Amino acid sequence: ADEIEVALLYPLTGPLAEAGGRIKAVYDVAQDVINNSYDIQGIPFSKTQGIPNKGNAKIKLSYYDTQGSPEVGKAETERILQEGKAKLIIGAYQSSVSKPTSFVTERNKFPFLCAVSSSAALTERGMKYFFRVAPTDFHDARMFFNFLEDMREDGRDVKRIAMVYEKTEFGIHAMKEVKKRIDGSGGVYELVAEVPYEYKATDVNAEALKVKAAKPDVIIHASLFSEMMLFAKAYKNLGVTTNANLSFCGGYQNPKFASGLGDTVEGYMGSCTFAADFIEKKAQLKTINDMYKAKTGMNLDGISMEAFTTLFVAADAFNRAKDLSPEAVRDALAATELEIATMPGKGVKFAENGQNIWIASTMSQIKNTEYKVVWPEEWATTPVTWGLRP
Amino acid sequence: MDLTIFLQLIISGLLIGFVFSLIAVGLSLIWGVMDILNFAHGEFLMLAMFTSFFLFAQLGIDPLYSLPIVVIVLYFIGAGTYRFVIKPLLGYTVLIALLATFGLSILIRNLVLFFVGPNYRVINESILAGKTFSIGGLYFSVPQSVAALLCILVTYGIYLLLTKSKFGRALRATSLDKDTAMLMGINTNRIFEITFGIGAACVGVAGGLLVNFYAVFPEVGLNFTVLAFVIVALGGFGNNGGAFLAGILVGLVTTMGGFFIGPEYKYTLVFLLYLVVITIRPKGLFGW
Amino acid sequence: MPILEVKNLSMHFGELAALEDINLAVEKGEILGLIGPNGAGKTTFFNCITGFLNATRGDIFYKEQNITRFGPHRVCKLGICRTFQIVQSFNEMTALENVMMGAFCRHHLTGDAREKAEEILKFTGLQDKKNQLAGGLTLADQKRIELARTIATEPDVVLLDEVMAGLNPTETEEAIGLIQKVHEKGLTIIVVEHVMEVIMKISHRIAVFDSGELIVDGPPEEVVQDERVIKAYLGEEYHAES
Amino acid sequence: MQSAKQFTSIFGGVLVLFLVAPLIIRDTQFQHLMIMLLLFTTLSQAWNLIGGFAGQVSLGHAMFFGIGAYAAMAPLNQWGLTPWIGMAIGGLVAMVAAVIVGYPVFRLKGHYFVISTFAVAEVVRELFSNWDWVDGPIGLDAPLVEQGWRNFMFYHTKLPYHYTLLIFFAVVMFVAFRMERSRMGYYFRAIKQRPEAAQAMGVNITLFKQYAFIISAFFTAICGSMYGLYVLHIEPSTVLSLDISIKIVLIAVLGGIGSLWGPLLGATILISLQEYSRIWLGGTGRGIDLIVLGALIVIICVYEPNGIVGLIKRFSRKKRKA
Amino acid sequence: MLKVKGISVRYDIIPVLEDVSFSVQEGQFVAIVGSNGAGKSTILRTISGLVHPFQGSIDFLDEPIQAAKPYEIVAKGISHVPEGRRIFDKMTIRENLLIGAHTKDNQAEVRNTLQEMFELFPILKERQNKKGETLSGGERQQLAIARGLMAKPKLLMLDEPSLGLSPILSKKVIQACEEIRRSGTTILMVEQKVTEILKLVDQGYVLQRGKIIREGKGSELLASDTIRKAYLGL
Ligand SMILES: Nc1ncnc2c1ncn2[C@@H]1O[C@H](COP(=O)(O)OP(=O)(O)OP(=O)(O)O)[C@@H](O)[C@H]1O
Ligand SMILES: Nc1ncnc2c1ncn2[C@@H]1O[C@H](COP(=O)(O)OP(=O)(O)OP(=O)(O)O)[C@@H](O)[C@H]1O
Ligand SMILES: [Mg+2]
Ligand SMILES: [Mg+2]
Repeated sequence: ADEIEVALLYPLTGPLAEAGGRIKAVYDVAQDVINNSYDIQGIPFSKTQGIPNKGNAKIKLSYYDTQGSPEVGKAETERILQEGKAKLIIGAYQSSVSKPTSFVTERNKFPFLCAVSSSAALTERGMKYFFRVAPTDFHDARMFFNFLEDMREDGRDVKRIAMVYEKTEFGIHAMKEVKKRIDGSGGVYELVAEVPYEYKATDVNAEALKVKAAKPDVIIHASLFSEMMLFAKAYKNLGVTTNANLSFCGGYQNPKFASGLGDTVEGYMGSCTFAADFIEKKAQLKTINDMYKAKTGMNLDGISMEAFTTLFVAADAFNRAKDLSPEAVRDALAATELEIATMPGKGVKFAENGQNIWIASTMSQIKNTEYKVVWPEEWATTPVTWGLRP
Repeated sequence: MDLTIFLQLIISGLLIGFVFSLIAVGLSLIWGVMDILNFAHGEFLMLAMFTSFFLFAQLGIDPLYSLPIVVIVLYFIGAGTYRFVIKPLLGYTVLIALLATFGLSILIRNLVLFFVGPNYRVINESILAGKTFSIGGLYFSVPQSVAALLCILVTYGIYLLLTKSKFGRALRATSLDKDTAMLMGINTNRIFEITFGIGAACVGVAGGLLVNFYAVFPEVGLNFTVLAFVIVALGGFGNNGGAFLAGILVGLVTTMGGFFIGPEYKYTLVFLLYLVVITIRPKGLFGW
Repeated sequence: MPILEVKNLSMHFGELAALEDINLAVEKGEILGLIGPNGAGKTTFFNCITGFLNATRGDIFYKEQNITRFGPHRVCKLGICRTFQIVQSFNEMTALENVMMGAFCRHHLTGDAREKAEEILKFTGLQDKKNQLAGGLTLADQKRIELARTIATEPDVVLLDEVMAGLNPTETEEAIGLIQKVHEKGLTIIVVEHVMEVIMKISHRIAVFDSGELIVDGPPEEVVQDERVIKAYLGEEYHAES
Repeated sequence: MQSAKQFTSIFGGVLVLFLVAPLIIRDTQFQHLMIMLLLFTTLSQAWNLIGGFAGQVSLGHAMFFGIGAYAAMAPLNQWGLTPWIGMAIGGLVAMVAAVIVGYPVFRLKGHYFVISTFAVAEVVRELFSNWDWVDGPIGLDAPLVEQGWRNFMFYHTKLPYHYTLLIFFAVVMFVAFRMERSRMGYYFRAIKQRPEAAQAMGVNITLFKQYAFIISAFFTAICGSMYGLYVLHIEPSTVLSLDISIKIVLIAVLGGIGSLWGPLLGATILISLQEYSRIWLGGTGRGIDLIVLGALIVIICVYEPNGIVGLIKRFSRKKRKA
Repeated sequence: MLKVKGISVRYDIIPVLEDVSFSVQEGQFVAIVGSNGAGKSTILRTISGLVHPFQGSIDFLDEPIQAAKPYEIVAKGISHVPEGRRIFDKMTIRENLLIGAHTKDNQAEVRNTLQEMFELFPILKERQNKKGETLSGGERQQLAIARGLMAKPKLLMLDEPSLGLSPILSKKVIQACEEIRRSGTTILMVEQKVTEILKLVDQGYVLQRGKIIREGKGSELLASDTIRKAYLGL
């Protein structure tokens, strides 16, 4: 059968190679599921081989390395367009790379499907060829505050909030969403410490002590792995206590965070579109998780699951598109209503601005080195453990 | 603000400062004394951390016990780097060494990436890792305290080596005028090779301790390289004691400055500190 | 009116008084020999005049202008140029380019400077070395290039610090001839040299430094007879020989 | 030094090559390569004026690059000001910055100078990172404005970028060429080799270092503007980073430091290596491309520490002998 | 003791020495004279291994050394005081002297030699803890000579030792050489003070444009017309 080529634009080397590597593994699994016959319940295209309406054409993945840099990302995008083989671009990891690269595709009227970049600003630029599957900082922040509201109603202290974030697009947008909600709460919440830090820190003692001095009830983090880990250790080393530590999508989701740091991070919470115990609730996910684990030795995480889903969005669009021209693929993407049982929420449907509105995320908590969903009730497998003591 | 936080700031600043010093002392020897700019310094650190990590993960040797092994491995990495990369460049502009070691740093980093992958690795259960003790509400991280101790020992050892020994004299002579040093009967190549090895071995000590409280990944060295460069220059070239004190100073500045002025400025403060010092003392705090 | 006058000049390095209260005037067109034991302060004296060192005390006048705190480049522009005791050639430039560096001081166009430099090279008898890199020349040749380069700045006063060291007696003769030729162009020269034959032959007047102090100042014949000079500098044997 | 005739003929050849190449080869990858090549050659030549000729190794040129990038992009973003004016402003601001920075740092020698330029650049980066008007660390994106020369935005062709850069390249090459054989060029070389002797020859070394720094800063800023307009996204951590500073230096060193053709040769090697190793070997996710790049840099250095220029000299000498 | 046989040396491609042969017997005082750029320094540099001849051989104590490294040659007992006062600027004077004794292991002996040097050049004693860079030209020269003597070599090579020294000192240095020779050390010297030096030496060689054109007893050479014309300006 024919092949339909999809270009994947990720940081495969450079400082973000680790994340890129995991994403690559998950796309390979998704490709396998689509192209071969698996029959996993709730996952479209798993039974069939390839894309049914396009003569069972197989999905072919070609990878392009952004090295984590906008300049390289843009050059690679142009190369994809020039080569003219790919029907769709999926990428990139960082918001700061997704932005300029999608400008290029927009100008060339070529569809760009963003899997995981979380900056809300991406879908506020009035673009027509840009779509995003992942939830944004907006969704995460909304979920956090719904959760905190619940906790407050249960009589727990959540008033004093410390916001710790890296000074990048990711961190700053997360911080802005949190601030908006605190400001809008009419004094229910109070921002007692705002701790921005330079990404690529060598130590975070000053930051952690700032948090400690503010005596927060809740710490909210927007941090990537390396610093998140330093923070966890610093909190422990410096005896920082708090009621809850919530993380935006980022370093917290890296399975190494839970498994590598042991009791240091016991009780940390974070937004999550996938946790291993989803498998308990949805057996079909176990199959996927096993395939992924065979490749990487790790369990799936939220980001990987978003990426996984993204390839199905592409497959679905190809399936419905009247032909494989950029226009047709774009139109098909815009009309997406894909029900898929990979993430909380119904599946994928894009709003006018290209943002997935069927998305939802849950709160997970690290318990005994594993991620357990603790909120909301419909997804929870165990109750929330309140309070962190070093 | 309460006193414990203030004292804790000083303690934390000092402890991390010692770690900086330990990393910078090796660089100070290679760069400050030998006048060879080693951009791969951070990669040496990374290699040390990986060596330590794999000895732990594969053979179960605790990082504390494997420290001598790591130091020896790094010695040979350093000596090898000198022999195959640096030696052919002596006598040309120092910039060429910068270029070569920069290439080397790309090479090492990506070779490691190729063989072990980009994953973060963490040691959580070892004799030192994750341990703290507290005195009167002040917390001390055990691995950092051990690092501080070793840092003092290493710096003092190198100080003795440089100023009190025949080797140190020969080294300084070699770096000042290679030809004339040879006429004094000094085997200049050997001296440089050993020194490069020792410089790398110092980083070995740092890396072997850092695994106890830092994630190991191919890019880890980058975080420290730049800081180490500034520390050496701040202390003044040709002076290891200078790098030692500058490291501690930088630890205090990042911690105190980060707390009082804002964490986002903590590295900026280091650079500003350097610029201020250099306008007053054009040769760094203790340079000649 | 002396062209160069130094009043109460002192230069201290910490404890060490390299120059102490020197008063010395040089007339236009004079060749002044400057001698003294090693470490007497001769080079330091040059360094102070040319602005490489800031004198601890005292004043330096050049054509009645006080130039005490002037930087080296300004001093050169005014017309005082020096050579270095420890040669400072531009090693990676050819002999011609070295001399051009001097010529650029008055001629801003490359062509003019080159012309001037060629002329000076011919004048100093270096033209057959002009395309060799200075770094590859012998010490004595490098010193000659320094001299040529200094003359190329078209100074009124030149300060020569041991330009004739390392020459054998025949070559020294030639060098003396050269300096006299330079002098004939109307330049004022202060020359530091340890070779007495040279100093005696070319100096109109000799000043003797010892431990930073000016101990004797007078015509050559008188100076070599002076007990203090013999004791501190020449040695008893010299006395016996002459 | 090359004779003027030789230079003119090589220069002419290179110009013609760059003039026709993008017309013949329509491959956008190749065109991208050419643009990067021109950009980095120009940058590196600008650096060469101060770093190569005058021997004042600046590791802080990213500061001028960034200033240029922001000067073109921010007013375009905020007020729709044509980037041409922005570019001019950037060049001027960079020159002023060079004067302000130069005053204290030129007192420093050797490594102290190197590190201080780099420290200043880091401080400037922080300034931009904390400056809300330019969106701090997030950086700026080129707005979706009308195509054309006024906004210097072209969505479907790279040729305008190419030819504009070609002009800058030609200007910088010409300046460098004139400089090398002028009084200033000689002074720079003298300052590099023996600052004290240069002073004795009447050279105001601080002033001439300043001149070099100012000229260098101006061209670096112009290149920064071009870069921003071409890549469409700038942020402090890319346009003001140490990486940029180092890359500029590396290219000059690789080509042959302080030589007229060094930057072009260095950029040709390094940029093509970088782009093509990524195109051919990238995408595997294991950094083979960078392994190759790193190894080649080391090998070139060890094999020919005088840079590519040295290599060429050696070959041509061998040929002459044979 | 030292046999130089037919060596030729080039810098890059420029020939500097052509087929130079000479020998130095144990305990002799030998001088090489010649005009500027004749290649005198190059001979010394070749013997001490800083440059290598592309032709010919050098034997020291019956061992070939033409391919040896400088430090190996020093270890065999040759000490070279290079021209141009190359001292270690940033090290103290005492350290400079101790570096000279790098190949010596007997510390007591080294201390003794150090005292001898301090006697010979009192200024060095006075300044022993000052950095080399603070010395005047002549003081540097003294330090360079003393540093070379610190090695207590079997063969001492001096390249224009009297350069820049005051008349008193330059005599003292030449006298000191006499004494050292008397104590059994062999000396090979390059010097421009032709008259003084040829009076003292056992054997002299005249070098012209890279070739030895005359050799003989010092007094013989001094008497020779060619020498007097070429070098003494008589
Ligand atoms: N590094 C070098 N590169 C090229 N040529 C050189 C180099 N060193 C010396 N030469 C040349 O070799 C020749 C001999 O030099 P050498 O220093 O041996 O002369 P010399 O007899 O010692 O002279 P002097 O009396 O001035 O010290 C000279 O013509 C000099 O130009
Ligand atoms: N930078 C300095 N720091 C300390 N002392 C110095 C410095 N420069 C020179 N001196 C000392 O000052 C004294 C005078 O030095 P100077 O170089 O002027 O002597 P000189 O008369 O030129 O001797 P020579 O004939 O040996 O060249 C010397 O004792 C020297 O050691
Ligand atoms: Mg002197
Ligand atoms: Mg000589």
